[in-house]
Amino acid sequence: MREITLSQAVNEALAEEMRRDDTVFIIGEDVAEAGTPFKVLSGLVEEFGAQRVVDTPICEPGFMGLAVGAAMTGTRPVVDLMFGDFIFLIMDQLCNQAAKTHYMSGGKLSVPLVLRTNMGATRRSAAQHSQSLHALVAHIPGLKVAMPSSAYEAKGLMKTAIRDNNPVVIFEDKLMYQDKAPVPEEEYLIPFGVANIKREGTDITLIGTSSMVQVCEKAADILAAEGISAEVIDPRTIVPLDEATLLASARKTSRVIVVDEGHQSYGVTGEIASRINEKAFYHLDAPVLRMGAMDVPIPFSPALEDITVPTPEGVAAKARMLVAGEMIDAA
Amino acid sequence: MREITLSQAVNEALAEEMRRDDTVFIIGEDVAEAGTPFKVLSGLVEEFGAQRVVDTPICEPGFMGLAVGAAMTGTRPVVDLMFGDFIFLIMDQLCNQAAKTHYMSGGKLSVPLVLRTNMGATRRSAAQHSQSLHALVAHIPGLKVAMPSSAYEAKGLMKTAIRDNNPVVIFEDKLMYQDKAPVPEEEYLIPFGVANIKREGTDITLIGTSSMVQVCEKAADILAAEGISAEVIDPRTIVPLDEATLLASARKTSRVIVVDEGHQSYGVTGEIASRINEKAFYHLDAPVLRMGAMDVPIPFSPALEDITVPTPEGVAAKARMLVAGEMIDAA
Amino acid sequence: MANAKTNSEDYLRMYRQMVRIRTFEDNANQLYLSAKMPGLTHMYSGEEAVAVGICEALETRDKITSTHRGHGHCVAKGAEFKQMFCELLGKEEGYCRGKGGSMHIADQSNGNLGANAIVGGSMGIATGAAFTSKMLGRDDVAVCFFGDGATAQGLLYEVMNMAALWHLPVIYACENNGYSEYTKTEEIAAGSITDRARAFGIEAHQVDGQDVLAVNALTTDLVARARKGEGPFFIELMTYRYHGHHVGDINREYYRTKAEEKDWKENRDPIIRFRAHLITEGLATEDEIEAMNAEIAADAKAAVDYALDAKYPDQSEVDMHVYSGITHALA
Amino acid sequence: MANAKTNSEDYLRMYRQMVRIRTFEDNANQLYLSAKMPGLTHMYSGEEAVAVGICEALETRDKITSTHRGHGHCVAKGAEFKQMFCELLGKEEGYCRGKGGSMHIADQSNGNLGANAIVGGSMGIATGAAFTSKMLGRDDVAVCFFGDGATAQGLLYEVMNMAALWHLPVIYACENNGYSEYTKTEEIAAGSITDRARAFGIEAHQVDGQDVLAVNALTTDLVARARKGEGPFFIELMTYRYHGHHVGDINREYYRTKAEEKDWKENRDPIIRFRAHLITEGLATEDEIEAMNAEIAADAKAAVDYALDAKYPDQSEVDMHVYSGITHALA
Ligand SMILES: Cc1ncc(C[n+]2csc(CCOP(=O)(O)OP(=O)(O)O)c2C)c(N)n1
Ligand SMILES: Cc1ncc(C[n+]2csc(CCOP(=O)(O)OP(=O)(O)O)c2C)c(N)n1
Ligand SMILES: [Mg+2]
Ligand SMILES: [Mg+2]
Repeated sequence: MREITLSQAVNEALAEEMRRDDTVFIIGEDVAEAGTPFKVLSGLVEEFGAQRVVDTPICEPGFMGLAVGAAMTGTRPVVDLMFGDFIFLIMDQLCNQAAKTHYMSGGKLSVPLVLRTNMGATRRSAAQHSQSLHALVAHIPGLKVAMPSSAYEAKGLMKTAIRDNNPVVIFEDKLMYQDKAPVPEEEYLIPFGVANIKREGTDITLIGTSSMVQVCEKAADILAAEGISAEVIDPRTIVPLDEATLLASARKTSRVIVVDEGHQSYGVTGEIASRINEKAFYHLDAPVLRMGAMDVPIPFSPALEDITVPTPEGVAAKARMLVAGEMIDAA
Repeated sequence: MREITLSQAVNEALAEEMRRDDTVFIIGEDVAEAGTPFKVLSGLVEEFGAQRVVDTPICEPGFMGLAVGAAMTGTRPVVDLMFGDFIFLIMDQLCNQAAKTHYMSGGKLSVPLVLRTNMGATRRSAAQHSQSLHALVAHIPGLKVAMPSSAYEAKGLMKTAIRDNNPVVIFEDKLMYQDKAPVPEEEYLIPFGVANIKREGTDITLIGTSSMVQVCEKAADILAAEGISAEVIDPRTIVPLDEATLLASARKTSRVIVVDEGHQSYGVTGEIASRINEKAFYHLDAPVLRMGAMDVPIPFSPALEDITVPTPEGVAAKARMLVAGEMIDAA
Repeated sequence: MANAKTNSEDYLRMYRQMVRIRTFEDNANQLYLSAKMPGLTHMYSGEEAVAVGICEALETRDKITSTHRGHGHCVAKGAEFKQMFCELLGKEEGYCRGKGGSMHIADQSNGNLGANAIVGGSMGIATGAAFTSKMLGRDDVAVCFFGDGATAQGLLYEVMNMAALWHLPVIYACENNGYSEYTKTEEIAAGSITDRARAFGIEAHQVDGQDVLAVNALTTDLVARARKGEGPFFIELMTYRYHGHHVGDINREYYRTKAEEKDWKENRDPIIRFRAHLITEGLATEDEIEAMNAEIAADAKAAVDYALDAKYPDQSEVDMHVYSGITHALA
Repeated sequence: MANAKTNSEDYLRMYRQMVRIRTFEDNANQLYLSAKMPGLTHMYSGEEAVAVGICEALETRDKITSTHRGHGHCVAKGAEFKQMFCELLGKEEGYCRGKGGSMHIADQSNGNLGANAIVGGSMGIATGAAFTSKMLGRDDVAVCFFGDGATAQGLLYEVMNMAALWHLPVIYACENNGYSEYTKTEEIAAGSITDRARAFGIEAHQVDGQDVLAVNALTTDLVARARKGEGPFFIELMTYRYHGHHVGDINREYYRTKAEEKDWKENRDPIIRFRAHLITEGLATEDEIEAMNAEIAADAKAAVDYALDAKYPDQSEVDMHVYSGITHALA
C-alpha cells in the first residue's frame, strides 16, 4: 500500500469531504495561501477557493463562535486552531455553546463542526505552544474527541468527524505531521468508539493515545526482547471510549499501563485507569498504572523538556516492574 | 461557637485580609454596591472604597488579564467570577498566563492572585450557570485549587489563598451560601494540602469535595443506621492533594467511594480513585468507585436536573453494595 | 412583510406583538412571584418596540440570536405562548423539551437560534448564521441582539471585524437600556458605542427604541441593504427595562431611582405611545384595542394554565440529545 | 532620561540600542541557521526605532509587556546580551533559567514583564501593571507592545475600555509592520486601528515607526501625561519586519515581494536614517560610529560564545518554579 504523511492524510480527508459536500468549509488563521504554518492545508484554497478556505484575523474566540453559528444554520465548518494551546481562548464557544446547543434546544439545533488542532511537546516551543489539552474537552459532555495515532487514523477519523452531526475535536500530534504510514487509495472511514488493537500480547496491556501509541509499540519491542508479551491498544477516540475492548484486554493480561501526553493529574489516564479498575478489578494482578506528561508547564530548555513526556524506555521499565510484581508503592 | 453563613465567612475572610494588607483588592462585576448577585461582598466597598472593590464592565477575559498583570507588579487581586461557568472565558489568562508565569520566568515573576468563583447544580439555572468545572483547572500545573465544604473552610482557605504567592482558584458551592456552620471569632488559617477527616469509620471511606462532603456525611448517617461504619474525608484542596490521608484511610477501610459534583468522566473522581488504586491496591477489597455529575449538560427542568448529581441515598446504595461485596461490574 | 409597515394590518400586528410580549412577561413574573416557576428570569417589559420593530422587518427565514432577556425576541420572531410557558416551567412540550428554560429558549422553526446565558455569547453565532447565508448564496440576514453591557465583551469586536471584512449580512442590535445588571451604562462603557462599530467600517445608527415605527423603518431599510450585500450594520436602540435585572431584583433603589422608572413608564412607554398613534391616525378604535388586549390576556392565561398542568419530561430524557444521532448517551 | 532626547549622549545611546538590537538578531538568526538554537524565533530587525524610541522615554521602574517578537523590546528596556543568548539557548544563566526561551523572555530587573506566545496575551497584563501603579499611588507607566495582527483579539477592546474608564497610565503601542504572519494587514483589519482606540475615548496617534526621534518625542510627551493621570494613550507605529514571520519563513514571495522588502531596507531603515542624522548634525563621526558598531559586534560574539558553552539547567530544575514557595512541585 502507498505510504503518505499524516499531513497529507489530513489534507486528503479534507479535500475528499469538501468535494463530496459543498457545505464543508475550512476556517482559521493562514489556512489559505499559507496552508497553515505546518503546511497541512497546501493546495486546498487553489481547489476550493477563498470562500471555502477562509483566512481569518487572529481572533480565535470570534471565528470559533462564527463557526458555531454557521454549523447551526446549514454548513459544516472545519475550524483550524493553529496550536492546541489556543483552545483556552475558545473554551466558551466550544464548551458553553457548541457542546450544549443540541441538548439545550431539546435536540432541535445541531452543531456539526470539526475543530482541528494539535498537541505534543519536545518541539522546543515552550509552555504556550506545547500542551496536550485533550483532557479538558473530554470532560465536557456534548463533544467528541478523536486522537489519531498515524496517517491512517488521521484520514479515517477526520472523514468520520466531518460527517458527524456533533462538534468533534481532533488533536493531531504536531511532531507526527511528517510521519508516513500506509493509507489505502480507496475511501474508508474509521468509526468513533472503536479501539484498535495494534499488537496482541498476553502479559500486559499498554494503552496509548496519539503519539503515545508509538511509544507503547516501541516499549513492547523492548519488552518482547526480554520475553514479555505486551498488548498495545489505541482507543482512537477518547469520547466515545471503547471500554469493552480495553476491559477485555485488561481481563486477559491482568496488568495495564495507560500512557497519554496530557499532564498526568486530573487528565485522561485517570479516567481510563479508573474505568478499568472499576470494571475489571477482580482480574487485575496489579494496579493500573498511569504515565502522563509531568505536572509542570512545558519548559523551553531541551535539557528539561525531554524528560517531561513518557518514553519507550520509561514505559518498558514500569511494565517490567508490574510484570515482576514489584509495586512497592501499592503496598 | 457562633455560627455564620458561608457567605458571611467569605466576606469576613476578605475583610480581614484587606485590613491586614493594603495591596489586596477585589475586582469583578457588580462586586461593589451590589455586593455580587449572591450578596457575598456586601459592605466591603463601604469599608474599603471603590479603589479596592472594583466594579468592572462585563469582560471576564479583560479583568482576569488585568488581575494577572496587577498581581505581577505588587498587588494581590481577588478576582470575582460571578458564575463558575464563565471560567471558560478566562481560561487563557488563567491557564496560559497566570499558571505559567512563575515557571516561564524561572521563578522571577509571581502571580499572587485568587480567583473566587462558584459551582453546583440544582438551582434551576440550566446548562450555562450550573457547572462544576474545577477538574479543568486542577489539570493545569501552576494553579492551586480549593473547594470549601462549609463556612469554616470557606474562611480559612480564603485567607490562606490570599496570602499564597501563587494563583489559587476557589470554588464555592452557590447552594451553600446561606448554610451556617460554627466559625471561631479568632483568626485562623487552613493550610493547603491537608485533608479533614470529618468522621471516622472502619468499613468504607467516602471522599467528598465541596457540598459532596455533606452528601457523604448524610450517606454515612444512613449507613450507620444499618451498622455500616463510614469514614468521611474532605480533601479541602484538590491541588495540592493530601494523598497520605486518603491512602491511610483506604488502607484502613479497604473500600472507597469518591464523590464530586463535576462531570464524572475525565474529572476529579478518576484522579483520586487512580491514586488510591495505584498506591493502596493490595489493601483494597473492592475497586474504588466514583460518583460524579452525570455526563450530560445540566438540564433546566427540575424533573431532570435533580437526577444529574449524586445524592446521599445514591452514595449509601453504592456503599452498601461495596461492603456486601456485590460488584458485579468488576467481574 | 419586509417593507416598512405602512398599512393598518401591519400596524395592528406590531401593536399586537408588543402587547403579547408585555402580557407574556406579566404572566411570567406572576409565576415567579407565586413560586410556580423554577429559577429566575429576566423581563423584557419596556423594550417591546425594539424586538417588534426589528423582527417585523424580518422574514421567517431570517435568523436572530437572543439574550438572557430573550422572551421578547422569541415572541416577536413568531413563537407561541404555549410552548414558551411550557419551556419556562421545564415541561416536555416546551420549545426545548424543558431542557433549556428561560435563558436558553430557542425556536428553530421561526429562525430564533436561541437565548444565551453567556452575555455576548451569541455574537459569533449570529455572525456565523450570516456567513452561512453568504456562503450558500442565500439572501437571509441575521440579527444579533445584545445589551449595552455586552458591548464590553471583546467577542463583539472580533466578529464585527470579520463581518466588516467579508460584508456579511448581519445586523448588530444593541439594546441600550441604560443598565448592565446593577450598574449604569456610563460606568461600564467608555467613549461611544456607535463609534466603536464605525471604527470597524460599519455603518452605525442610534434610534429611539421606544418608537416602534422608527425602529421598524430603519431596520427594514438596513435589512434590504444587507440582503444586497451592503452589510453589516449596527444599531444602538435606546430603551429601558421596567423590572429589575431579573425577577428577584426587587429593591433596586441603590442603583436607580423610582422617579426614573416612573418617567420611562409614564412618558416613554412604547405601547402607550403606539396605541395613541393608532387611535389618532384612526387605525383602530379604543374598543378594538381593548378587545385585542383582552384576547391576548385570555390566550396567555390559557397557555399558563396549560403549561402548569403539562407533564415534565420523563427521567429517561436526561441523557437524550447530548449527541445528535445517539439516543441515550449513557446507555 | 524621561525628557525627549536632545543631547548627543542620549542620541548616541538610542543609536547604540538600535544597533544592539540589530546585532542581537543577526546573531540569533545565525544560531538558527547553523542549527545551534532550539526551536524557532521571530526577528525584530527593521523595527528597532519602535522599541528604542519608546523605551528610551521610560524609566527602569516603568513596565513593558512584550510579544513573540520580543528581543527588541528586551534589549531596549535594558537587558544584557549574555543572559539573553543564554535564554535563547535554554541555558541556566538565561533570564528565565532557560525555561522560557525566546517567546517568553522576561527581565524583571528592568521592568520587562515578558514576551508572550499568545498573540494579544499580554494586553491584560500591561493594563494590570498600570492598575497597580494607580492603586498603589505610584507614578510608573506601562507600555503594552503588540502587532497589527493582535488588534483582531477582542481582549484589546476589553482592556482599553477599562483603561479609559479608570484613566490608567498605560500606553498601547501597536507595531504595525504590515503583516500578521503571512497575511497583509488590510486583509485582517477593517476600518481604522486608531479610530478603534478613539471610539473608547482614548487619544490615539499614528507615527512613523522608522523615525526614532519622532517615536521618542511623542512617547516622552505621552509618558509625562500618563504619569499625571491623563492616560491611557494609543500609538500606531508604522514599521516593517525585514525577516520572515519567523526565522524559518524563508520563501515568502507568495505573500510579499522582494521589491517591497528592498524598498523598506534601503530607503526607510531606521538605523541608516538615524546614523545619517547623527553625522549630518555633527553628533558623531563615521569613525566613532564604526567603532561603536564594532564594539557591539564584539560584545555579541562574546555573549554568543559564552552562551554556547554555558551549562543547561540541571534536570532537577524541571519541577522547580511550578509554584512559588514550593521547591520541587513533584517531590
Ligand atoms: C459572560 C457573562 N458574564 C456575566 C453574566 C451575568 N450577567 C447576566 S445579564 C448581565 C448584564 C447584561 O447587561 P446588558 O448586556 O446590558 O443586558 P440587559 O440585562 O440590560 O438586557 C450580567 C452581568 C453572564 N450571564 N455572562
Ligand atoms: C492567540 C494566538 N493566535 C495565533 C498565534 C500564531 N501567531 C504567532 S505570531 C502571529 C502573527 C502576529 O501578527 P502581529 O500581531 O502583526 O505581530 P508581528 O508578528 O507582525 O510582529 C500569529 C498568528 C499565536 N501565537 N497566538
Ligand atoms: Mg443593559
Ligand atoms: Mg504585524
